[in-house]
Amino acid sequence: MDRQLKFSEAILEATDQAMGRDPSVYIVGLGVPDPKGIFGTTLGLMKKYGAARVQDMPLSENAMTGVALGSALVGMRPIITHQRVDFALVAMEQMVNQAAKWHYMFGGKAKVPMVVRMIIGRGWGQGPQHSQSLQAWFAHVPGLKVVMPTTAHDAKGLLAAAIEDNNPVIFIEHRWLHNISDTVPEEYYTVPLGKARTMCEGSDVTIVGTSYMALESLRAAKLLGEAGISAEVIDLRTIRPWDVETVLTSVRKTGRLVVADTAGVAFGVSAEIVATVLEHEFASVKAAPIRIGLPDHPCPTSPALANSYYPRAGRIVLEVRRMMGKEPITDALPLTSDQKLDIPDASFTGPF
Amino acid sequence: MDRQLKFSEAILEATDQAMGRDPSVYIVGLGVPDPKGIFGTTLGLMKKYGAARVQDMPLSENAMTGVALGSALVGMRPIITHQRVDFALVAMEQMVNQAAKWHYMFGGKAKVPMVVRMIIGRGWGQGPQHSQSLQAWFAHVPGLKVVMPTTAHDAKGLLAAAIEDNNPVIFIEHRWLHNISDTVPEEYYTVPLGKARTMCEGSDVTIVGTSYMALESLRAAKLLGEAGISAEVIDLRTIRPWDVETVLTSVRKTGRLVVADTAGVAFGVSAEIVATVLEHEFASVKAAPIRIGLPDHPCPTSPALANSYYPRAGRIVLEVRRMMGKEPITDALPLTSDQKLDIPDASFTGPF
Amino acid sequence: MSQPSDNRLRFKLYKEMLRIRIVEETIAGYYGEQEMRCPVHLSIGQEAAEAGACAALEQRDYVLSGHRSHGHYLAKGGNLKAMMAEIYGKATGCAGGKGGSMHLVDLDAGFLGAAPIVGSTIPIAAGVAFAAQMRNEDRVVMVFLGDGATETGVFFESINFASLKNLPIVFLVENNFYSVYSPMNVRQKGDHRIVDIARAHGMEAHQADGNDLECVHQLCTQAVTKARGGGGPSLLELITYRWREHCGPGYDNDIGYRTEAEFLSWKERDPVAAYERKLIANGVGTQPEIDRIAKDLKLEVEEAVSFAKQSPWPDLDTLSTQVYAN
Amino acid sequence: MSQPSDNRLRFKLYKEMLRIRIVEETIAGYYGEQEMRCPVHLSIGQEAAEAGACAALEQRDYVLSGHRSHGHYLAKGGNLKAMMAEIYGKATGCAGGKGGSMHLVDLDAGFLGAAPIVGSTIPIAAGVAFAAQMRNEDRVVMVFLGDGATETGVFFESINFASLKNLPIVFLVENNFYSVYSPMNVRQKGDHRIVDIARAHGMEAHQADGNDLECVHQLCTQAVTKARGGGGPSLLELITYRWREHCGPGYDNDIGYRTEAEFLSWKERDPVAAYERKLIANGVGTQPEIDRIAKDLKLEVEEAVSFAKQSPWPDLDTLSTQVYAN
Ligand SMILES: Cc1ncc(C[n+]2csc(CCOP(=O)(O)OP(=O)(O)O)c2C)c(N)n1
Ligand SMILES: Cc1ncc(C[n+]2csc(CCOP(=O)(O)OP(=O)(O)O)c2C)c(N)n1
Ligand SMILES: [Mg+2]
Ligand SMILES: [Mg+2]
Repeated sequence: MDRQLKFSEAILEATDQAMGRDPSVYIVGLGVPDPKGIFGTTLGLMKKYGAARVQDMPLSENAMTGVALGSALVGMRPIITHQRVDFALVAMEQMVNQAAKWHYMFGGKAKVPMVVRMIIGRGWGQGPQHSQSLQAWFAHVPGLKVVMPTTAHDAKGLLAAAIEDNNPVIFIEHRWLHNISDTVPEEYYTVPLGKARTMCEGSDVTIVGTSYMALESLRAAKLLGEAGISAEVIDLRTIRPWDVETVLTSVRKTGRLVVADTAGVAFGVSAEIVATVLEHEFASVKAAPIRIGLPDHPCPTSPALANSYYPRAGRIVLEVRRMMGKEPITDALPLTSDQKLDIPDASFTGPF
Repeated sequence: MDRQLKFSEAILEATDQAMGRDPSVYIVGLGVPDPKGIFGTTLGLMKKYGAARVQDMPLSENAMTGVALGSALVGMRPIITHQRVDFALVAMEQMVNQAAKWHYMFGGKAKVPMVVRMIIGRGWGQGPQHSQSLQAWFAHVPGLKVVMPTTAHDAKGLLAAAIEDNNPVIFIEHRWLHNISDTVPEEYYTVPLGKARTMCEGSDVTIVGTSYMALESLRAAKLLGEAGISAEVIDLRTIRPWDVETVLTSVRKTGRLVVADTAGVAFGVSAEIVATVLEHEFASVKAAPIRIGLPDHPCPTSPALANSYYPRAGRIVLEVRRMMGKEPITDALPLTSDQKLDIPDASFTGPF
Repeated sequence: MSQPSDNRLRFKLYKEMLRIRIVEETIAGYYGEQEMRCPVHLSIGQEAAEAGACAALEQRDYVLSGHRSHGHYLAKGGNLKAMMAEIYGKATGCAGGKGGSMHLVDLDAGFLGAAPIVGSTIPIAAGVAFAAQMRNEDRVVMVFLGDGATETGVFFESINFASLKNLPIVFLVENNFYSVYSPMNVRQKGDHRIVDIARAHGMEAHQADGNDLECVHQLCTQAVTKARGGGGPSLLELITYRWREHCGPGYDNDIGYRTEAEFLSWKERDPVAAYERKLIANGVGTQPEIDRIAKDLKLEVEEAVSFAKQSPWPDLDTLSTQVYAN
Repeated sequence: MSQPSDNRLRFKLYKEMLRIRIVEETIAGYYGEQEMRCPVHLSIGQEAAEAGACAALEQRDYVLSGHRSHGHYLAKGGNLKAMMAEIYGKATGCAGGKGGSMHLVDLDAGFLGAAPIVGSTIPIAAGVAFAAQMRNEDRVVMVFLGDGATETGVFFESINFASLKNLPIVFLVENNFYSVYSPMNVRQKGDHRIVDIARAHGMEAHQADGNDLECVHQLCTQAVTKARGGGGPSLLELITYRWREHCGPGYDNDIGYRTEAEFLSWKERDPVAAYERKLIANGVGTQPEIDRIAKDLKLEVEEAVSFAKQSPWPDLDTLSTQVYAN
């Protein structure tokens, strides 16, 4: 009942079970069968399913996305993985002009069931070209679905659902979630795309978080609770289509909205959520909405700079208190002297 | 004083004058020196400035963007043109990972003065792969500037400013503006990036429009005026950095915000404007904001479908009336029987 | 022709080629009415390459193409009426009006799709071949592309992958010397570059006269047979010429990117007329027989145009459907 | 070596190569302290290619590189202290701490920049050469890339463009048989593919032993001289081997993607030791001389490390500056 699995193991289990159930599922990506196995998420698959269904590939992300698409057209269910979102920028054309549109533009005659797994790098000097978080781009494109799981449980169920889906699904994993464990049932299950999850209930403010920022939001909610502020935290889970109803229902109750996203604030996912809520629930909203995310510049490499680049729970606490008209507390989350902000946990000793 | 020039001629004149003033300016793109000259915007340049500074290129948009970048690093000022935004999707990596970041990631040591001109297709069955409007993507990327001129006057001045700028500037032209004339001074001038322009003043509602939708907004304002509603129309002109202050000042006065963008509403530019205004001017806003743009699916090819895809002035009128609590009028803009919605004007007889 | 005695095949090939010519001429004729409201890229002048290549395939085999795809669609057996209706933007179109001329599809005929972003269907075709190989299916894929497309990075990535995996695919390059109005010399260097790229990857490649119907057919048959037998991919570069403007129905030799003389020299090498002469000279067919074929085809095409014109517009409900598959 | 008598040059080349080795070993030694908090891609084993190639360039010439760029930066004359400080994320780093190991730059030395998206600096380098050509400057560009990078579409597009324009550029491919942990046979086919791609574009190309310092230097000198004289681009494929893990300081022959035996066979072909033996055998240098050089270099590198460690962190104000150039 209380089987603990890491997020990375949950991804592996979902892939394994999907491949076991359906011979048309295959996985391809740079390093998929290598000894590191995409941060552990593909380990052992080659041995179990053979080299035809578990493939490495040339350093040709654009063509290989087209290859995945083509195979999907005739009934395969490819999963293509990229170790950083940044690397997949060379493959935008295939994802956006092609995969997203073949069903619509051929009047429903083509189907493109494929999953594109991409990882958001962070920490240990990933720097400007290994740390981008581009979910807003994909979410802007009709025809794509965009998923960002937060927990290991959801990682497994959402990946299974993404593989079952008959459309191109962009599946974005945050590197800092890979090592976090959660209760994960052993049997195959899916978590439906498009449904958010309320992580904790509250009445004063709604905090919508994506991916790793949902965890920071939850931490913030605990701290806020200690100070008598009741925050409801919603893990968005799917960015496109996103669960408008769950968010609106919550804001109708709380009257206040904070969105915490892993990406840049400007023209990001948080803008869409704020705009949609204000369009629909203008009368319910009691205070100016707040967006929390990355500042409007690239990510620097030096830890001395990068540590200040990423907002954390303390920042959310600060903003919510300001929103509620409470005294600001600046020392919300004091750091221990040996705490490092550029690694997911103390067991990590460099490089990713 | 009242010299009329088409938008396309204004683009040509700005390019011509910039090349005349600065020998480091050059222009490259598929078809730049060909007899059609990028919808007339590059005609005659090859003859005047020679084949070295006015170049055609291989069908290699990604590498050629890198080539432009490389030449900019050592002091050239390239303009690279793409006849559709959609074609430039193969070049996202160079624009976003590279051009946008070289200045920051090398600690200010690199400079990338380059202009990427891209055209938004529309009409005459451009269809799903020739009509996308992706300004929100570029605007999401720190390090890029994003310009969308509406008038011929601004097209000239903004292009000149973009060429003078020491950063990568994404310059997006709407195909339906190319034939529209405006007063354009003959001498060289620049229009500053980052400044919006108030097209008409009003007190009841602020309508922020981008590119072609600024014109539709102006049309709507006229119709609204006839019905006693006073609309202020702001032509945004630059999407990144956008003129927050001008928009906030207007909304402080009107208390109502409508944004009309050429792109998809979902996760688009209009979301950022709405979210920013609500964050800053929550107390001033009297009604739920409204976003007008493309619906959440690709553009179909058949005119019977595409005609309903694009919102026009009538739609803006309708939404503003609804916002003001006025009777909806559905016949806002009756069509004449021979009016065609898929061409910019009657002189156009197909294909682009 | 492997069997020079196979006159039935010769007629079939000729008819296929002539049919493409007549369809394209008919589109050019009607385009001025402004009822086909989408870009069209006609392949008049290139019909031998298209008919000869597709005739080497079985129905179960797959074809993908780019912006200039009418000929490939027809030669692979695509439904003519559905294509005309698609160009007219009608509900009965092969893509329900959503695609237009640049997005033809006919799954029954094995024409999996065409898309006009240059180069983009090349890896997609490789993916189709990859699937056929993974499932051990007896299918060959042929993807059509132009000389311009051989400058895209994705072309090269696809050649590398197809060669690496020994995929059952034929890359069919119609080299018509132009990418829109840009001649070869502003885009690539050398007369054998395209085949040499394939050969650099260990892929068999041949350059040939794309206006010679029998030669095309023979080369393609060899390449398809090889692919079918597990011998892997080939690239064939067929030299040919587009007669009309890049996009649209007219002629544009006057605007200055190429000379009238160049055009006329290629017009003399008209693949349709040349093969017609050959058929008659070799006693395979007579002028009256050929005239009858042409007449029948014209009737068929006019019927398709009428069908398209009379078909209803797509229902407005379909505007926002088919965004996602169930 | 064109002038076998030029012992000064031999020593200079050797010293350059040895210096890279010592810098990289030093980084590997300190990395475990967890004070260099960024990915590092060491080039130990590949130093002959790097030193030999850059020595063919003048200071005014330009170099660009990818993720594995320390050796290229140093060989082109990049400031060692600024590089160490950059890896340590300090204000005194060559990119002010914003770039780290994967984004080295030294404009004075003509090292225009390195970036780790594989393939991406190749067209940028072509653009630099394009500018040099447009302005008729006497500059040659050299861009370093790996075997993996030759699978990217943008590599091919760049080769096509450089050949078309006859650009003054040398594409220097260090083929170390691996892209991360992926061997050649899951990525490309054939032993001459890389040079053949260049040749398909009419570009001169050679494959050579990248561990043979003099051979590398001679080939590169020829290619650079040719480019400088207006003779156009070349591609050189240098066969070599990376000793340590793809990213990070350790050895990883135990994890299973390659054998210890393979590694050892390459270790026997250590370019540094081989050239040292040669220098001594030919009487160009003595063991004590060489030991002194090594000692001096170690001192220099330790000093650079101290400099980096003692340097201040970048000011927090710089976090949000330098986003746009004035
Ligand atoms: C990526 C991309 N860039 C540019 C275009 C515009 N374009 C459409 S067709 C074409 C020419 C293609 O030439 P070629 O491949 O030789 O085919 P042809 O038209 O000669 O049949 C171009 C540049 C496009 N559709 N896609
Ligand atoms: C576009 C892209 N895809 C994937 C990666 C991840 N990656 C970093 S280095 C590398 C291997 C490159 O191999 P090669 O070019 O042979 O250089 P080497 O590491 O052997 O020096 C890969 C795949 C990347 N940085 N960029
Ligand atoms: Mg062509
Ligand atoms: Mg390598």
